[in-house]
Amino acid sequence: MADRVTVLFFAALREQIGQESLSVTIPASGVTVAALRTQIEGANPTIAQALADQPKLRVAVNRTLSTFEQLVTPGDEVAFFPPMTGG
Amino acid sequence: MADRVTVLFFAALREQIGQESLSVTIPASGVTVAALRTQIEGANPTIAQALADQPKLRVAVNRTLSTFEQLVTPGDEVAFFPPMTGG
Amino acid sequence: MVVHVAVQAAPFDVGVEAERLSALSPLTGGVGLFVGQVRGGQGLRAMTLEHYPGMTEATLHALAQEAQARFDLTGCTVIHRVGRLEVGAGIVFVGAGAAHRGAALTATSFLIDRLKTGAPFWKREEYDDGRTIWVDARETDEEAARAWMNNPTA
Amino acid sequence: MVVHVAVQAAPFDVGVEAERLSALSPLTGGVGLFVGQVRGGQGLRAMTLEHYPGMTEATLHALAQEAQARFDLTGCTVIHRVGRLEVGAGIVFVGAGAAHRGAALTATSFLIDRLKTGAPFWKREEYDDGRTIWVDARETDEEAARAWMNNPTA
Repeated sequence: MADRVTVLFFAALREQIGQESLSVTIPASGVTVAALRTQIEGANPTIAQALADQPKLRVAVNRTLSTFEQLVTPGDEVAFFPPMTGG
Repeated sequence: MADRVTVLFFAALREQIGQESLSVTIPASGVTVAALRTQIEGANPTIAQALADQPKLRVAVNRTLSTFEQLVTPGDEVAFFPPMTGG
Repeated sequence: MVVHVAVQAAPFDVGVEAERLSALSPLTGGVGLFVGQVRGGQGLRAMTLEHYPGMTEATLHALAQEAQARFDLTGCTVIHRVGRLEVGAGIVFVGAGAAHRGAALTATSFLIDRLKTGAPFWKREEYDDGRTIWVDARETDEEAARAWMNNPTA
Repeated sequence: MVVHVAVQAAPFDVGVEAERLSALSPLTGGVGLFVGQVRGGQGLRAMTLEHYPGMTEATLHALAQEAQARFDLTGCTVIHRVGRLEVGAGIVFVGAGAAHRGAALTATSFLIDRLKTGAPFWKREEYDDGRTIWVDARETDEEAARAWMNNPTA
Protein backbone atom coordinates (compact mmCIF):
# COMPACT_ATOMS: atom_id res chain seq x y z
CA MET A 1 0.00 0.00 0.00
CA ALA A 2 2.99 2.29 0.28
CA ASP A 3 3.11 5.09 -2.32
CA ARG A 4 -0.45 4.45 -3.47
CA VAL A 5 -3.53 6.69 -3.67
CA THR A 6 -7.14 5.62 -3.96
CA VAL A 7 -9.02 7.20 -6.88
CA LEU A 8 -12.82 7.26 -6.81
CA PHE A 9 -15.39 8.07 -9.53
CA PHE A 10 -19.00 9.11 -8.95
CA ALA A 11 -22.27 9.46 -10.85
CA ALA A 12 -22.05 9.62 -14.69
CA LEU A 13 -18.28 9.18 -14.49
CA ARG A 14 -18.54 6.01 -12.43
CA GLU A 15 -21.20 4.66 -14.80
CA GLN A 16 -19.20 5.46 -17.96
CA ILE A 17 -15.92 4.09 -16.58
CA GLY A 18 -17.63 1.00 -15.23
CA GLN A 19 -15.72 0.98 -11.95
CA GLU A 20 -15.88 3.07 -8.85
CA SER A 21 -12.32 2.98 -7.59
CA LEU A 22 -8.68 2.49 -8.62
CA SER A 23 -5.48 2.10 -6.64
CA VAL A 24 -2.66 4.07 -8.28
CA THR A 25 1.07 4.17 -7.49
CA ILE A 26 2.61 7.64 -7.32
CA PRO A 27 6.05 8.97 -6.32
CA ALA A 28 6.53 9.22 -2.57
CA SER A 29 7.10 12.97 -3.02
CA GLY A 30 3.59 13.36 -4.42
CA VAL A 31 2.09 14.66 -7.66
CA THR A 32 -0.48 17.30 -8.54
CA VAL A 33 -4.08 16.28 -9.22
CA ALA A 34 -3.48 17.30 -12.85
CA ALA A 35 -0.48 14.93 -13.12
CA LEU A 36 -2.44 12.13 -11.46
CA ARG A 37 -5.21 12.68 -14.00
CA THR A 38 -2.75 12.48 -16.90
CA GLN A 39 -1.30 9.30 -15.42
CA ILE A 40 -4.64 7.46 -15.12
CA GLU A 41 -5.79 8.72 -18.52
CA GLY A 42 -2.63 7.33 -20.11
CA ALA A 43 -3.23 3.94 -18.54
CA ASN A 44 -6.89 3.63 -19.53
CA PRO A 45 -8.60 5.08 -22.65
CA THR A 46 -12.08 4.59 -21.15
CA ILE A 47 -11.15 6.79 -18.21
CA ALA A 48 -9.56 9.32 -20.57
CA GLN A 49 -12.77 9.52 -22.59
CA ALA A 50 -15.02 9.76 -19.52
CA LEU A 51 -12.97 12.57 -17.98
CA ALA A 52 -12.82 14.40 -21.34
CA ASP A 53 -16.63 14.14 -21.55
CA GLN A 54 -16.95 16.23 -18.36
CA PRO A 55 -16.31 19.87 -19.24
CA LYS A 56 -16.87 20.85 -15.60
CA LEU A 57 -14.97 18.02 -13.92
CA ARG A 58 -14.70 18.42 -10.14
CA VAL A 59 -12.11 16.87 -7.82
CA ALA A 60 -11.94 16.27 -4.07
CA VAL A 61 -8.76 15.35 -2.21
CA ASN A 62 -9.37 13.63 1.12
CA ARG A 63 -13.07 14.55 0.88
CA THR A 64 -12.47 18.28 0.44
CA LEU A 65 -13.16 20.03 -2.88
CA SER A 66 -9.79 20.87 -4.42
CA THR A 67 -8.11 22.36 -7.46
CA PHE A 68 -6.14 20.46 -10.09
CA GLU A 69 -2.97 22.14 -8.74
CA GLN A 70 -3.43 20.50 -5.32
CA LEU A 71 -0.59 18.16 -4.29
CA VAL A 72 -1.55 14.51 -3.76
CA THR A 73 0.68 12.31 -1.60
CA PRO A 74 0.62 8.58 -0.90
CA GLY A 75 -2.33 7.52 1.26
CA ASP A 76 -4.62 10.26 -0.07
CA GLU A 77 -8.11 9.65 -1.43
CA VAL A 78 -8.82 11.48 -4.69
CA ALA A 79 -12.36 11.60 -6.14
CA PHE A 80 -13.39 12.80 -9.60
CA PHE A 81 -17.03 13.68 -10.29
CA PRO A 82 -19.38 15.88 -12.34
CA PRO A 83 -20.88 19.06 -10.81
CA MET A 84 -22.99 18.20 -7.77
CA THR A 85 -26.79 18.18 -8.08
CA GLY A 86 -28.24 17.68 -4.62
CA GLY A 87 -31.35 19.05 -2.96
CA MET B 1 -81.44 50.13 13.38
CA ALA B 2 -82.04 52.63 10.60
CA ASP B 3 -79.34 55.31 10.29
CA ARG B 4 -77.04 53.55 12.74
CA VAL B 5 -73.50 52.25 12.44
CA THR B 6 -71.76 49.74 14.67
CA VAL B 7 -68.44 50.93 16.09
CA LEU B 8 -65.95 48.33 17.39
CA PHE B 9 -62.76 48.72 19.45
CA PHE B 10 -59.94 46.18 19.69
CA ALA B 11 -56.89 45.41 21.81
CA ALA B 12 -55.52 48.24 24.02
CA LEU B 13 -58.34 50.51 22.83
CA ARG B 14 -61.04 48.05 23.85
CA GLU B 15 -59.36 47.55 27.20
CA GLN B 16 -58.96 51.27 27.91
CA ILE B 17 -62.49 52.13 26.80
CA GLY B 18 -63.94 49.22 28.71
CA GLN B 19 -66.38 48.25 26.01
CA GLU B 20 -66.02 46.55 22.66
CA SER B 21 -68.87 48.05 20.66
CA LEU B 22 -71.16 51.04 20.31
CA SER B 23 -74.19 51.72 18.17
CA VAL B 24 -74.12 55.29 16.81
CA THR B 25 -76.76 57.26 14.89
CA ILE B 26 -75.48 59.12 11.81
CA PRO B 27 -77.17 61.08 9.01
CA ALA B 28 -78.69 58.89 6.30
CA SER B 29 -76.37 60.59 3.79
CA GLY B 30 -73.35 59.34 5.69
CA VAL B 31 -70.32 60.92 7.37
CA THR B 32 -66.58 60.53 7.05
CA VAL B 33 -64.70 58.32 9.48
CA ALA B 34 -63.08 61.51 10.82
CA ALA B 35 -66.50 63.04 11.52
CA LEU B 36 -67.72 59.85 13.14
CA ARG B 37 -64.62 59.88 15.38
CA THR B 38 -65.29 63.47 16.43
CA GLN B 39 -68.92 62.56 17.17
CA ILE B 40 -68.08 59.61 19.47
CA GLU B 41 -65.24 61.52 21.13
CA GLY B 42 -67.64 64.36 21.94
CA ALA B 43 -70.11 61.96 23.53
CA ASN B 44 -67.58 60.10 25.69
CA PRO B 45 -64.37 61.51 27.25
CA THR B 46 -62.99 58.01 27.93
CA ILE B 47 -63.20 57.20 24.23
CA ALA B 48 -61.67 60.60 23.37
CA GLN B 49 -58.72 59.90 25.67
CA ALA B 50 -58.22 56.33 24.42
CA LEU B 51 -58.24 57.40 20.75
CA ALA B 52 -55.90 60.31 21.54
CA ASP B 53 -53.51 57.85 23.23
CA GLN B 54 -53.07 56.00 19.92
CA PRO B 55 -50.72 58.03 17.71
CA LYS B 56 -51.03 55.41 14.96
CA LEU B 57 -54.77 54.73 15.16
CA ARG B 58 -56.05 52.41 12.44
CA VAL B 59 -59.62 52.13 11.11
CA ALA B 60 -61.48 49.50 9.13
CA VAL B 61 -64.84 50.08 7.44
CA ASN B 62 -66.79 46.92 6.77
CA ARG B 63 -63.71 44.85 7.63
CA THR B 64 -61.43 46.57 5.12
CA LEU B 65 -58.60 48.88 6.22
CA SER B 66 -59.68 52.43 5.39
CA THR B 67 -58.64 56.05 5.64
CA PHE B 68 -60.23 58.66 7.86
CA GLU B 69 -61.65 60.33 4.72
CA GLN B 70 -63.69 57.19 3.88
CA LEU B 71 -67.49 57.75 3.83
CA VAL B 72 -69.49 55.74 6.36
CA THR B 73 -73.19 55.14 5.70
CA PRO B 74 -75.91 53.59 7.88
CA GLY B 75 -75.50 49.87 8.34
CA ASP B 76 -71.71 49.99 8.10
CA GLU B 77 -69.36 48.42 10.65
CA VAL B 78 -66.49 50.69 11.70
CA ALA B 79 -63.61 49.37 13.79
CA PHE B 80 -60.86 51.39 15.50
CA PHE B 81 -57.67 49.68 16.64
CA PRO B 82 -53.93 50.10 17.25
CA PRO B 83 -51.38 48.92 14.65
CA MET B 84 -51.72 45.18 14.12
CA THR B 85 -49.15 42.85 15.70
CA GLY B 86 -49.81 39.36 14.40
CA GLY B 87 -47.51 36.50 13.54
CA MET C 1 -53.67 26.59 -6.62
CA VAL C 2 -55.20 25.48 -3.34
CA VAL C 3 -55.40 27.96 -0.48
CA HIS C 4 -55.88 26.78 3.09
CA VAL C 5 -56.57 29.41 5.73
CA ALA C 6 -57.56 28.94 9.36
CA VAL C 7 -57.91 31.04 12.51
CA GLN C 8 -58.12 28.76 15.51
CA ALA C 9 -57.45 28.37 19.23
CA ALA C 10 -56.13 24.82 18.77
CA PRO C 11 -52.49 24.03 17.99
CA PHE C 12 -51.56 23.35 14.38
CA ASP C 13 -49.71 20.22 13.29
CA VAL C 14 -46.70 21.20 11.17
CA GLY C 15 -46.30 17.65 9.85
CA VAL C 16 -49.91 17.51 8.64
CA GLU C 17 -49.70 20.97 7.08
CA ALA C 18 -46.38 20.23 5.35
CA GLU C 19 -47.80 17.00 3.95
CA ARG C 20 -50.89 18.83 2.69
CA LEU C 21 -48.67 21.22 0.69
CA SER C 22 -46.34 18.46 -0.53
CA ALA C 23 -49.24 16.35 -1.78
CA LEU C 24 -51.15 19.10 -3.62
CA SER C 25 -49.51 18.52 -6.98
CA PRO C 26 -46.96 16.15 -8.56
CA LEU C 27 -45.49 19.34 -10.07
CA THR C 28 -44.43 20.62 -6.64
CA GLY C 29 -40.64 20.55 -6.28
CA GLY C 30 -40.27 22.66 -3.14
CA VAL C 31 -42.27 23.61 -0.07
CA GLY C 32 -41.30 26.55 2.13
CA LEU C 33 -42.63 26.69 5.68
CA PHE C 34 -42.42 29.09 8.60
CA VAL C 35 -43.52 28.66 12.20
CA GLY C 36 -43.73 31.65 14.53
CA GLN C 37 -43.78 30.80 18.23
CA VAL C 38 -43.93 32.60 21.59
CA ARG C 39 -40.34 33.65 22.34
CA GLY C 40 -39.45 33.61 26.02
CA GLY C 41 -37.03 35.72 27.99
CA GLN C 42 -37.20 38.77 30.29
CA GLY C 43 -39.81 37.08 32.43
CA LEU C 44 -42.37 36.59 29.68
CA ARG C 45 -44.85 33.88 30.62
CA ALA C 46 -47.47 33.91 27.86
CA MET C 47 -49.19 35.96 25.18
CA THR C 48 -52.85 36.42 24.42
CA LEU C 49 -53.72 36.84 20.75
CA GLU C 50 -56.84 38.91 20.08
CA HIS C 51 -58.31 39.27 16.59
CA TYR C 52 -61.20 40.78 14.63
CA PRO C 53 -63.41 37.81 13.69
CA GLY C 54 -64.58 37.99 10.11
CA MET C 55 -62.02 40.56 9.04
CA THR C 56 -59.17 38.23 10.01
CA GLU C 57 -60.25 35.36 7.77
CA ALA C 58 -60.99 37.72 4.86
CA THR C 59 -57.57 39.38 5.22
CA LEU C 60 -55.70 36.07 5.33
CA HIS C 61 -57.57 34.80 2.26
CA ALA C 62 -56.76 38.01 0.38
CA LEU C 63 -53.10 37.68 1.38
CA ALA C 64 -53.00 34.08 0.13
CA GLN C 65 -54.59 35.17 -3.16
CA GLU C 66 -51.99 37.91 -3.50
CA ALA C 67 -49.22 35.34 -2.96
CA GLN C 68 -50.76 33.25 -5.74
CA ALA C 69 -50.82 36.25 -8.06
CA ARG C 70 -47.18 37.16 -7.37
CA PHE C 71 -45.56 33.74 -7.25
CA ASP C 72 -46.13 30.63 -9.28
CA LEU C 73 -47.48 28.48 -6.44
CA THR C 74 -49.08 25.04 -6.36
CA GLY C 75 -50.67 25.98 -3.04
CA CYS C 76 -50.29 27.97 0.15
CA THR C 77 -51.43 27.80 3.75
CA VAL C 78 -51.88 30.37 6.52
CA ILE C 79 -52.92 29.28 10.02
CA HIS C 80 -53.03 31.70 12.93
CA ARG C 81 -53.87 30.85 16.49
CA VAL C 82 -55.83 33.07 18.89
CA GLY C 83 -56.23 33.04 22.66
CA ARG C 84 -53.64 32.53 25.39
CA LEU C 85 -50.35 30.88 24.30
CA GLU C 86 -47.44 30.02 26.61
CA VAL C 87 -43.73 30.38 25.83
CA GLY C 88 -42.73 27.94 23.10
CA ALA C 89 -46.25 27.55 21.71
CA GLY C 90 -46.81 27.96 17.97
CA ILE C 91 -48.60 31.19 17.02
CA VAL C 92 -48.59 31.13 13.23
CA PHE C 93 -47.86 28.72 10.41
CA VAL C 94 -47.38 29.80 6.79
CA GLY C 95 -46.30 27.63 3.90
CA ALA C 96 -46.11 27.67 0.11
CA GLY C 97 -45.50 25.00 -2.51
CA ALA C 98 -44.08 25.67 -5.98
CA ALA C 99 -42.26 23.95 -8.82
CA HIS C 100 -39.00 25.58 -7.74
CA ARG C 101 -37.53 26.50 -4.37
CA GLY C 102 -37.13 30.21 -5.10
CA ALA C 103 -40.86 30.84 -5.46
CA ALA C 104 -41.71 28.64 -2.46
CA LEU C 105 -39.27 30.38 -0.12
CA THR C 106 -39.96 33.91 -1.34
CA ALA C 107 -43.72 33.35 -1.01
CA THR C 108 -43.19 32.07 2.54
CA SER C 109 -41.32 35.27 3.47
CA PHE C 110 -43.98 37.37 1.74
CA LEU C 111 -46.81 35.71 3.66
CA ILE C 112 -45.26 36.15 7.10
CA ASP C 113 -43.94 39.68 6.43
CA ARG C 114 -47.32 40.90 5.23
CA LEU C 115 -49.32 39.06 7.87
CA LYS C 116 -47.35 40.62 10.75
CA THR C 117 -48.71 44.13 10.27
CA GLY C 118 -51.51 43.56 7.75
CA ALA C 119 -53.92 41.18 9.48
CA PRO C 120 -56.04 42.20 12.48
CA PHE C 121 -54.26 40.42 15.32
CA TRP C 122 -52.99 42.00 18.51
CA LYS C 123 -50.68 40.53 21.14
CA ARG C 124 -50.85 41.15 24.87
CA GLU C 125 -47.82 39.92 26.79
CA GLU C 126 -48.08 38.52 30.29
CA TYR C 127 -45.03 38.55 32.59
CA ASP C 128 -44.07 36.53 35.65
CA ASP C 129 -44.46 39.64 37.84
CA GLY C 130 -48.07 40.07 36.74
CA ARG C 131 -47.59 42.93 34.28
CA THR C 132 -49.49 42.76 31.00
CA ILE C 133 -48.30 44.79 28.00
CA TRP C 134 -49.87 45.27 24.58
CA VAL C 135 -47.11 44.71 22.03
CA ASP C 136 -46.22 47.72 19.88
CA ALA C 137 -45.81 47.20 16.14
CA ARG C 138 -42.09 47.07 15.37
CA GLU C 139 -40.88 49.61 12.83
CA THR C 140 -38.80 46.89 11.15
CA ASP C 141 -41.96 44.82 10.66
CA GLU C 142 -43.75 47.75 9.06
CA GLU C 143 -40.78 48.35 6.79
CA ALA C 144 -40.73 44.70 5.70
CA ALA C 145 -44.42 44.88 4.76
CA ARG C 146 -43.95 48.17 2.91
CA ALA C 147 -41.03 46.74 0.94
CA TRP C 148 -43.36 44.07 -0.51
CA MET C 149 -46.10 46.60 -1.22
CA ASN C 150 -43.67 48.95 -2.98
CA ASN C 151 -42.28 46.13 -5.12
CA PRO C 152 -45.21 44.44 -6.86
CA THR C 153 -43.00 42.41 -9.19
CA ALA C 154 -40.90 40.54 -6.61
CA MET D 1 -26.67 26.17 18.72
CA VAL D 2 -27.61 22.58 18.00
CA VAL D 3 -26.85 21.15 14.58
CA HIS D 4 -28.63 18.03 13.36
CA VAL D 5 -27.37 16.45 10.13
CA ALA D 6 -28.37 13.15 8.55
CA VAL D 7 -27.88 11.31 5.27
CA GLN D 8 -30.35 8.47 5.04
CA ALA D 9 -32.41 6.25 2.76
CA ALA D 10 -35.47 6.47 5.02
CA PRO D 11 -38.08 9.24 4.71
CA PHE D 12 -37.82 12.18 7.10
CA ASP D 13 -40.72 13.31 9.28
CA VAL D 14 -41.25 17.06 8.84
CA GLY D 15 -43.40 17.27 11.96
CA VAL D 16 -40.72 15.66 14.13
CA GLU D 17 -37.96 17.83 12.63
CA ALA D 18 -39.98 21.03 13.02
CA GLU D 19 -40.72 20.17 16.63
CA ARG D 20 -37.03 19.46 17.28
CA LEU D 21 -36.15 22.98 16.07
CA SER D 22 -39.05 24.64 17.90
CA ALA D 23 -38.12 22.98 21.18
CA LEU D 24 -34.37 23.74 21.12
CA SER D 25 -34.61 26.99 23.04
CA PRO D 26 -37.28 29.13 24.72
CA LEU D 27 -35.55 32.04 22.93
CA THR D 28 -36.64 30.73 19.52
CA GLY D 29 -39.26 33.00 17.96
CA GLY D 30 -39.25 31.65 14.41
CA VAL D 31 -38.42 28.45 12.57
CA GLY D 32 -37.87 28.39 8.81
CA LEU D 33 -38.21 25.08 6.97
CA PHE D 34 -37.79 23.87 3.41
CA VAL D 35 -38.69 20.51 1.88
CA GLY D 36 -37.41 19.57 -1.57
CA GLN D 37 -39.27 16.75 -3.27
CA VAL D 38 -39.19 14.82 -6.56
CA ARG D 39 -41.08 16.98 -9.07
CA GLY D 40 -43.03 14.99 -11.66
CA GLY D 41 -43.90 15.85 -15.25
CA GLN D 42 -42.58 14.97 -18.73
CA GLY D 43 -42.77 11.27 -17.94
CA LEU D 44 -40.46 11.35 -14.93
CA ARG D 45 -41.00 8.29 -12.74
CA ALA D 46 -38.28 8.47 -10.09
CA MET D 47 -34.82 9.72 -9.22
CA THR D 48 -31.86 7.93 -7.72
CA LEU D 49 -29.68 10.00 -5.41
CA GLU D 50 -26.04 8.95 -5.30
CA HIS D 51 -23.56 10.45 -2.83
CA TYR D 52 -19.98 10.30 -1.59
CA PRO D 53 -20.19 8.64 1.84
CA GLY D 54 -18.03 10.40 4.39
CA MET D 55 -17.57 13.55 2.35
CA THR D 56 -21.33 14.15 2.31
CA GLU D 57 -21.74 14.19 6.07
CA ALA D 58 -18.63 16.35 6.55
CA THR D 59 -19.86 18.83 3.93
CA LEU D 60 -23.32 19.12 5.47
CA HIS D 61 -21.85 19.64 8.94
CA ALA D 62 -19.55 22.36 7.59
CA LEU D 63 -22.51 24.02 5.88
CA ALA D 64 -24.52 23.97 9.10
CA GLN D 65 -21.58 25.48 10.99
CA GLU D 66 -21.29 28.19 8.36
CA ALA D 67 -25.01 28.98 8.78
CA GLN D 68 -24.40 29.31 12.52
CA ALA D 69 -21.49 31.70 11.92
CA ARG D 70 -23.50 33.89 9.53
CA PHE D 71 -26.88 33.98 11.23
CA ASP D 72 -27.86 34.13 14.86
CA LEU D 73 -29.46 30.68 15.06
CA THR D 74 -30.76 28.63 17.97
CA GLY D 75 -30.31 25.52 15.82
CA CYS D 76 -30.38 24.12 12.32
CA THR D 77 -31.07 20.82 10.61
CA VAL D 78 -30.06 19.31 7.27
CA ILE D 79 -31.38 15.90 6.22
CA HIS D 80 -30.75 14.49 2.76
CA ARG D 81 -32.07 11.20 1.45
CA VAL D 82 -30.18 8.86 -0.88
CA GLY D 83 -31.30 5.96 -3.06
CA ARG D 84 -34.33 5.67 -5.35
CA LEU D 85 -37.15 8.17 -4.73
CA GLU D 86 -40.45 8.30 -6.63
CA VAL D 87 -42.35 11.41 -7.76
CA GLY D 88 -43.63 13.30 -4.73
CA ALA D 89 -41.12 11.81 -2.30
CA GLY D 90 -39.12 14.12 -0.05
CA ILE D 91 -35.44 14.47 -1.04
CA VAL D 92 -34.13 17.08 1.35
CA PHE D 93 -35.19 18.87 4.53
CA VAL D 94 -33.46 21.98 5.86
CA GLY D 95 -34.56 24.12 8.77
CA ALA D 96 -33.29 26.86 11.05
CA GLY D 97 -34.52 28.36 14.31
CA ALA D 98 -33.72 31.89 15.50
CA ALA D 99 -35.01 34.60 17.79
CA HIS D 100 -36.44 36.46 14.80
CA ARG D 101 -37.99 35.36 11.52
CA GLY D 102 -35.51 37.16 9.27
CA ALA D 103 -32.53 35.09 10.41
CA ALA D 104 -34.54 31.85 10.38
CA LEU D 105 -35.81 32.33 6.82
CA THR D 106 -32.56 33.67 5.40
CA ALA D 107 -30.62 30.78 6.94
CA THR D 108 -33.11 28.33 5.42
CA SER D 109 -32.51 29.81 1.94
CA PHE D 110 -28.75 29.80 2.54
CA LEU D 111 -28.72 26.13 3.52
CA ILE D 112 -30.69 24.90 0.50
CA ASP D 113 -28.94 27.21 -1.99
CA ARG D 114 -25.49 26.11 -0.88
CA LEU D 115 -26.39 22.44 -0.51
CA LYS D 116 -27.66 22.21 -4.11
CA THR D 117 -24.25 22.58 -5.73
CA GLY D 118 -21.90 22.29 -2.75
CA ALA D 119 -22.57 18.84 -1.29
CA PRO D 120 -21.59 15.62 -3.10
CA PHE D 121 -24.96 14.37 -4.30
CA TRP D 122 -25.88 13.44 -7.86
CA LYS D 123 -29.32 12.78 -9.31
CA ARG D 124 -30.14 10.24 -12.00
CA GLU D 125 -33.63 10.61 -13.46
CA GLU D 126 -35.68 7.63 -14.58
CA TYR D 127 -38.46 8.08 -17.15
CA ASP D 128 -41.55 6.05 -18.01
CA ASP D 129 -40.00 5.13 -21.39
CA GLY D 130 -36.98 3.59 -19.68
CA ARG D 131 -34.49 6.41 -20.30
CA THR D 132 -32.17 7.36 -17.45
CA ILE D 133 -30.50 10.78 -17.40
CA TRP D 134 -27.91 12.23 -15.03
CA VAL D 135 -29.16 15.68 -14.06
CA ASP D 136 -26.93 18.58 -15.11
CA ALA D 137 -26.20 21.29 -12.56
CA ARG D 138 -28.42 24.29 -13.34
CA GLU D 139 -26.58 27.53 -13.98
CA THR D 140 -29.14 29.36 -11.78
CA ASP D 141 -28.30 27.01 -8.90
CA GLU D 142 -24.59 27.71 -9.27
CA GLU D 143 -25.30 31.45 -9.36
CA ALA D 144 -27.38 31.23 -6.17
CA ALA D 145 -24.54 29.45 -4.37
CA ARG D 146 -21.96 31.94 -5.65
CA ALA D 147 -24.09 34.86 -4.50
CA TRP D 148 -23.86 33.60 -0.90
CA MET D 149 -20.12 32.91 -1.20
CA ASN D 150 -19.47 36.41 -2.60
CA ASN D 151 -21.47 38.04 0.18
CA PRO D 152 -20.09 36.80 3.50
CA THR D 153 -22.02 39.33 5.56
CA ALA D 154 -25.58 38.48 4.49
